[in-house]
Amino acid sequence: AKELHVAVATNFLGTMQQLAQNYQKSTGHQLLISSGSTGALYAQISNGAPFDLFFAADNQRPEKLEQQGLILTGSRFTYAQGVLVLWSSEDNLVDAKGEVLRHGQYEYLSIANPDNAPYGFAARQVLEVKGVWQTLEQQQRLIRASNIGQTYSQVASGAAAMGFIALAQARLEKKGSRWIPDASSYSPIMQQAVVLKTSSDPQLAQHFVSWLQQPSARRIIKNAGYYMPDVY
Amino acid sequence: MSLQLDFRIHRASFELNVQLQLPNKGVTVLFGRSGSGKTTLLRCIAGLEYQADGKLRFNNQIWQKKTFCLPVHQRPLGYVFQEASLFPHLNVLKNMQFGWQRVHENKRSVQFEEVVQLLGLGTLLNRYPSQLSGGQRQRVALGCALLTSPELLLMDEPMASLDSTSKADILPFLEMLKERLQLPVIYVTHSMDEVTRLADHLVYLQNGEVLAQGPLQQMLTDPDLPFISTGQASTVLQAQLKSSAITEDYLAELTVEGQRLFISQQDIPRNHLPRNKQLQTNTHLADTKPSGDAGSPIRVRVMARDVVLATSPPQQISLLNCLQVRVMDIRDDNNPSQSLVRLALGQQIMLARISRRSITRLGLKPDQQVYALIKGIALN
Amino acid sequence: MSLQLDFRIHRASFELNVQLQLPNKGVTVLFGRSGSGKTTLLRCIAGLEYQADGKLRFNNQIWQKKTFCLPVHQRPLGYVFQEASLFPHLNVLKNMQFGWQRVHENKRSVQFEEVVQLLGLGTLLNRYPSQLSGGQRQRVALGCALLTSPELLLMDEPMASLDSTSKADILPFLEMLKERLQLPVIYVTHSMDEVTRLADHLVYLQNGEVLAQGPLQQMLTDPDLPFISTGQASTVLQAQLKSSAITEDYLAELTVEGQRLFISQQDIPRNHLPRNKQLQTNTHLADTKPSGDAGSPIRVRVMARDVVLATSPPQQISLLNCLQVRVMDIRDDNNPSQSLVRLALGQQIMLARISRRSITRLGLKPDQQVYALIKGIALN
Amino acid sequence: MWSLTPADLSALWITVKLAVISTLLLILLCAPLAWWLAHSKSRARVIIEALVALPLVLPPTVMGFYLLLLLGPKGAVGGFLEQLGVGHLAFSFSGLVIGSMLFSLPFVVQPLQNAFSEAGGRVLEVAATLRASPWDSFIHVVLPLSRRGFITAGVLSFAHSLGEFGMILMIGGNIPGRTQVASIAIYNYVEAMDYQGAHQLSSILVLSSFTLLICIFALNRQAKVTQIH
Amino acid sequence: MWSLTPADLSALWITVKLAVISTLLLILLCAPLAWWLAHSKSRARVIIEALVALPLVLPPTVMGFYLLLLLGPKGAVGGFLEQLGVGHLAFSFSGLVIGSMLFSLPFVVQPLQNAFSEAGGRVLEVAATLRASPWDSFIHVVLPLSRRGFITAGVLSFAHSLGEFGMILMIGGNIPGRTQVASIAIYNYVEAMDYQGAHQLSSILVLSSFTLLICIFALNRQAKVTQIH
Ligand SMILES: Nc1ncnc2c1ncn2[C@@H]1O[C@H](COP(=O)(O)OP(=O)(O)OP(=O)(O)O)[C@@H](O)[C@H]1O
Ligand SMILES: Nc1ncnc2c1ncn2[C@@H]1O[C@H](COP(=O)(O)OP(=O)(O)OP(=O)(O)O)[C@@H](O)[C@H]1O
Ligand SMILES: [Mg+2]
Ligand SMILES: [Mg+2]
Repeated sequence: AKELHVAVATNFLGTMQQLAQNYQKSTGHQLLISSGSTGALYAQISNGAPFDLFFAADNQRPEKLEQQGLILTGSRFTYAQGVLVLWSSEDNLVDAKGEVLRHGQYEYLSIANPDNAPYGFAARQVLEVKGVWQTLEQQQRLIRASNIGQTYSQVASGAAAMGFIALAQARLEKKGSRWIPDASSYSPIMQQAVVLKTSSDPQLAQHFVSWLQQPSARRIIKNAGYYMPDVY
Repeated sequence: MSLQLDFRIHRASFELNVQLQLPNKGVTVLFGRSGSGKTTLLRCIAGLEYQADGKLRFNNQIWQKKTFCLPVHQRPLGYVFQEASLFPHLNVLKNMQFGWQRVHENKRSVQFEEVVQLLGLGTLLNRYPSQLSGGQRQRVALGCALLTSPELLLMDEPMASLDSTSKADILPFLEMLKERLQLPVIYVTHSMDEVTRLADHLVYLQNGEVLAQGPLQQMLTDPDLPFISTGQASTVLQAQLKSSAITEDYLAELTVEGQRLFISQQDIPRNHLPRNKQLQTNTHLADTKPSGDAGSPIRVRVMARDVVLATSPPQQISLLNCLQVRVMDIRDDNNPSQSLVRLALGQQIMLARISRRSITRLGLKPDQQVYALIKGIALN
Repeated sequence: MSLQLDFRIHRASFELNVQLQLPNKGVTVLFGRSGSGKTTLLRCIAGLEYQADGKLRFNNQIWQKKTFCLPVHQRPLGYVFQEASLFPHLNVLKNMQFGWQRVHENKRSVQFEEVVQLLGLGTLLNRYPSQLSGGQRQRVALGCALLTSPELLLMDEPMASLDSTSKADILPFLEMLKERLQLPVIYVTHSMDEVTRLADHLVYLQNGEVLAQGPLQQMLTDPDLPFISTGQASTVLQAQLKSSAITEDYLAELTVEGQRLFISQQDIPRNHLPRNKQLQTNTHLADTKPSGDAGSPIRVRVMARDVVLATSPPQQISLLNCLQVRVMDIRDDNNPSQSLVRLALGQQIMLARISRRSITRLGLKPDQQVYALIKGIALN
Repeated sequence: MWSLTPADLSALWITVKLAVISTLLLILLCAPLAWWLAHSKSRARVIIEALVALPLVLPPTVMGFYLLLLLGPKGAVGGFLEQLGVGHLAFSFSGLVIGSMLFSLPFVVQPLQNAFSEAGGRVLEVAATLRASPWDSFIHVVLPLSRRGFITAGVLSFAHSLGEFGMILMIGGNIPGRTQVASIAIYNYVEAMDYQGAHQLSSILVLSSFTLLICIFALNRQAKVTQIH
Repeated sequence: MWSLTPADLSALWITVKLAVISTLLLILLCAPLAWWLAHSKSRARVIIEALVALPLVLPPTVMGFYLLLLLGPKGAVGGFLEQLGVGHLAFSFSGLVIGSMLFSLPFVVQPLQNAFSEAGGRVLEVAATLRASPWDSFIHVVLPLSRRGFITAGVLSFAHSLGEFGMILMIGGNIPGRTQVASIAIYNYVEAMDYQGAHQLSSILVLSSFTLLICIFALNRQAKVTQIH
């Protein structure tokens, strides 16, 4: 059995661990998973990190790597599409239409930083559609976490009344109330992956990529809360 | 008796157990070998030994009892530590001002400039302690303590590392202070010279206990105490100074038990001078003849080794003072070639240390009347 | 002359400028007022003053010159600091072993137990410095320095805070060491007693400069130096000790310039005793009559205040020693009632301090032959 | 040459404000604690000493998370404050200050404790015999003699407050103009691959801290030279 | 009760290894530097003092980023080492140690410097007159007298190495079994919303550190009591 070194954006870590288990069961090969923020992983890869595969939380960083010629040509692909959800740990706070954003009695709303996190950027778009972005921003009620993991923590601790996180996270929570904005109200969150040029075993990496296309793998991803167009 | 104390301290290999009543004026000297507990006792009085168990009363004011202990900084005392201790971050001036500024103006009984001048610190005021010599540090520490205008002065070997000139400058000042401020002083020293010069009361400590204590005269001549067997063995005589007693040749005439005695004018303690002259130390007195009244009491020190005995009054010899005394007893001295003769001079006792050979040659016996010759300069 | 030194230091308000040649055995005492530079000079010799500019040669070995400075730890010296300085993290035993262990066994010239016993430290070995009294700390520091078996000993007021009993125990030990190890010692003290007892050579410092220096005798009687005007003014006489001179009454007979002098046996310096007795201090000599040979030279100290002058030899008086001397000159003393008489005793000079009145009464004049009476016990 | 955005400027300003306030508060509050630790003979001392070092052990983000639980509206402290009408502390500047203080606690307590241990003993006894009350001695003797410890405490706490961001991000919420500090801004630049912006802001932070530190150490040295310690 | 995954265990082990190694190395290397800072009269001293505190000023991730630039295969140091055949230092345990040391530098240098300043002067002169060479004095006099400083330095550096993760994540690459330390594992748990796992690992880290610290402080205290400092 061989070993594959995979760098994963933190929000996909849990799912990747599940995939890794299955992959090992079916092929015997092992995945060595390093997680981090997409930005940090990108910086590490540009500086020679010994990864075979990179699963980013966006499409921007993989594209950048492609431009820099750091990936195997044609290896960039979308492995999952993120679904944004407004979530609160309080049971009746969020209504089915998300009107709470406009009229609700809440103090803080947490989102991932729109400048560097795709979910944050999407959240901003939703807020703009709802027409509350400006107000929240002016009233300094908008919390910008470094990523949706942090947003989740802030909401879960009750410090922020609600926040925009990934459906993949909200799924794990039984409690609370949620609203899933219409996918058309924000540009799709394409989580892309690439095989790195410096990979020590490109063939195995390719093998894993094609294994991911199998329905069983895709189902795992979908069940985790990602939008997988082909499966629907 | 207004300093009443009773202290006990248990340490691994040392135990202090002291009950004392000390007079509320004059100098009490604590005497004893290294490690006998002198410093520890001073620290107890100052309130610095927290483990000390005991009572302390000063002038009807209770400083310590079972359940109560007056904090150190509220006790109106001055403490000169054995190892001169100054604030390293302050220069000499600020060190001296430290205590001075913390005493209310109305309560100040010494003058800043006076102390600075007397201790010869004028040129050092801007220095930091690390830039001072050992003796200079000691003088500054002395100044700091004096400048708090204390009502009780505790001094732990304050002159141990001073040269004799500095000592000669400072001793009269201390004598003056003690008289002028009616300030009780507790003084630790190993120097018999300082003892005989300053002490009124002597406490002899041994292994943390008071072996003996009492007025200076009595202690010095007590045959059971070690004072009489040191090379410095001395007696202190009570004399009267005549006001008209100043002679042409700078001698002063005293009376001791009805007999005449001459001492050098310079040795007359300052407090027998008019008040405004008290600060002039080291100036010859010739110009300012002392105005002590006929019977003003004065004490003179006679070292045992300075006394010469004769069976008939000698002639043609440079010994000014010749007293008629009676031999009380003759004892062996530590030094086997010497004997210690106790002499009765009226009510007072005087010691003479002379060689055994002289005892034999002169055939000295108890109760014999002899002449005690003392060199004029031996008195002070 | 084997310690040659030449140092200059500039400080804000003090300048040291000293050139000296010191003998390579015996004790050189540095004397001078507080702040005169004694400690600074010792530190220069030890190599501790980095700003010092100068030269230093010890026994043909160059310790310092323009471009070179032997590091302190390579200089075979022992230094007793003015403020007893011990390692706070080591107990007394380990403090004393510190230097001892760093000296090669073959180079050790003192015994550990000997030093411990002599300094009375036996019961203190397990204590930490913070648990010691001032005098105890000083004794430990002395022990630490001695235990390095130094070839040059620098001592800065090593006995300033010791009681007289401790001093009396330690002084003979130092005298013995100095003789036995032929060890040159540079010693700072303010005590005239220690000077006359220990010094062979005297250096008088004033404001960082050598005002005068020379053999003890010469320095003590030099009319231009302040020694003669202190209360402790003394002379040291060279005498010979007769081997057969031990009398029944514990006196020893000496010869000074052909005349007889008696001193107490106990005062005979230890080095005149058989070697195996040298460590027994404070024991009476009665049982161990000294075996000094007929002409063995010995020095005796005579304090000016202990000398009595007479124009005819007095009778019936307890003064053992009577020397025929010639009046050299008569000078005023600091004390206006006193005069200082310099007396010629053969080739040697002796001082006597007597009252002006006695001078007049006896009609003393230069060149007059008189009798100098000295109390036997005044010699040591 | 440098082009700082208004957000950068405001972040720098908040950073300085946070570092100064939390350092000052910390020194004020820790001095008594350090004094007690230096002089107490109580057995509890060892436990307190160990507790003081603990904030360092956990990763800042995690510490921040726990703090958020505590200070947020549902937390014990935050809830209590809320009831008092003060408002909870999460995502506020005050919360930031508290977090920052907690995180720099060991850097302040330990040097002060060491300094106070050295500055005790004999000089305090002398001060007492010169009529200085304990408080008076503390101000006029202990403080000046502990200068070095205070400088170390101040420098470490100040520098650490500048650089800390994990906890601050969590508890402060990165609200521009209120709780967005320079370290978060730099972090964001790095994440957003705007290395130019990151370099620029980093340089400003580093250079100005460097200048400040040099001034502090130079002054300290001067004070030492005149005293010839 | 506790169920640690093998990954947790390996992370804990790497954490301890990292903290111990970097603390020991740091103390060894910083002692001479601190000594020089405490005793030098050179003007450069002030600059070095300020430089030492700088690693604190930048956010750890950013520091990690710059270190990555330096130590990575394209960086000045990493490239040079690569050429030597040693291999660059990024994403290796050695790189982690270097990063961790750099980051704890001020916590070690400052307390040591303070301790050395106090332990100089007269005792060193005494030691020299008792034939101790400077090195001998340093070992037998300065070190024991600076015990407190060493403990502070060790404790701060150790605790800080435990909790640091921003820089370590960046430069170490979070490789399980090699550079994944406990703080990153906890961070991952929090990010992955496995609060149970986070609490558990946090508790282990906090409790064992607490025990260790108590032992250290208690020993230190005992040493002090026997010496009656
Ligand atoms: N902190 C302490 N812990 C234990 N023992 C101590 C402590 N301080 C002093 N001692 C011991 O107590 C005894 C008395 O000490 P103290 O300092 O009072 O002596 P002293 O009479 O002042 O001596 P010296 O003349 O040498 O200064 C000594 O045996 C000393 O060793
Ligand atoms: N570090 C220093 N910086 C500046 N001046 C100093 C320093 N150390 C000593 N001095 C000054 O140098 C002079 C000589 O000092 P030193 O210590 O040698 O005197 P000393 O003869 O030993 O006096 P003492 O008998 O009081 O110990 C003094 O005036 C002192 O104030
Ligand atoms: Mg004492
Ligand atoms: Mg000196």
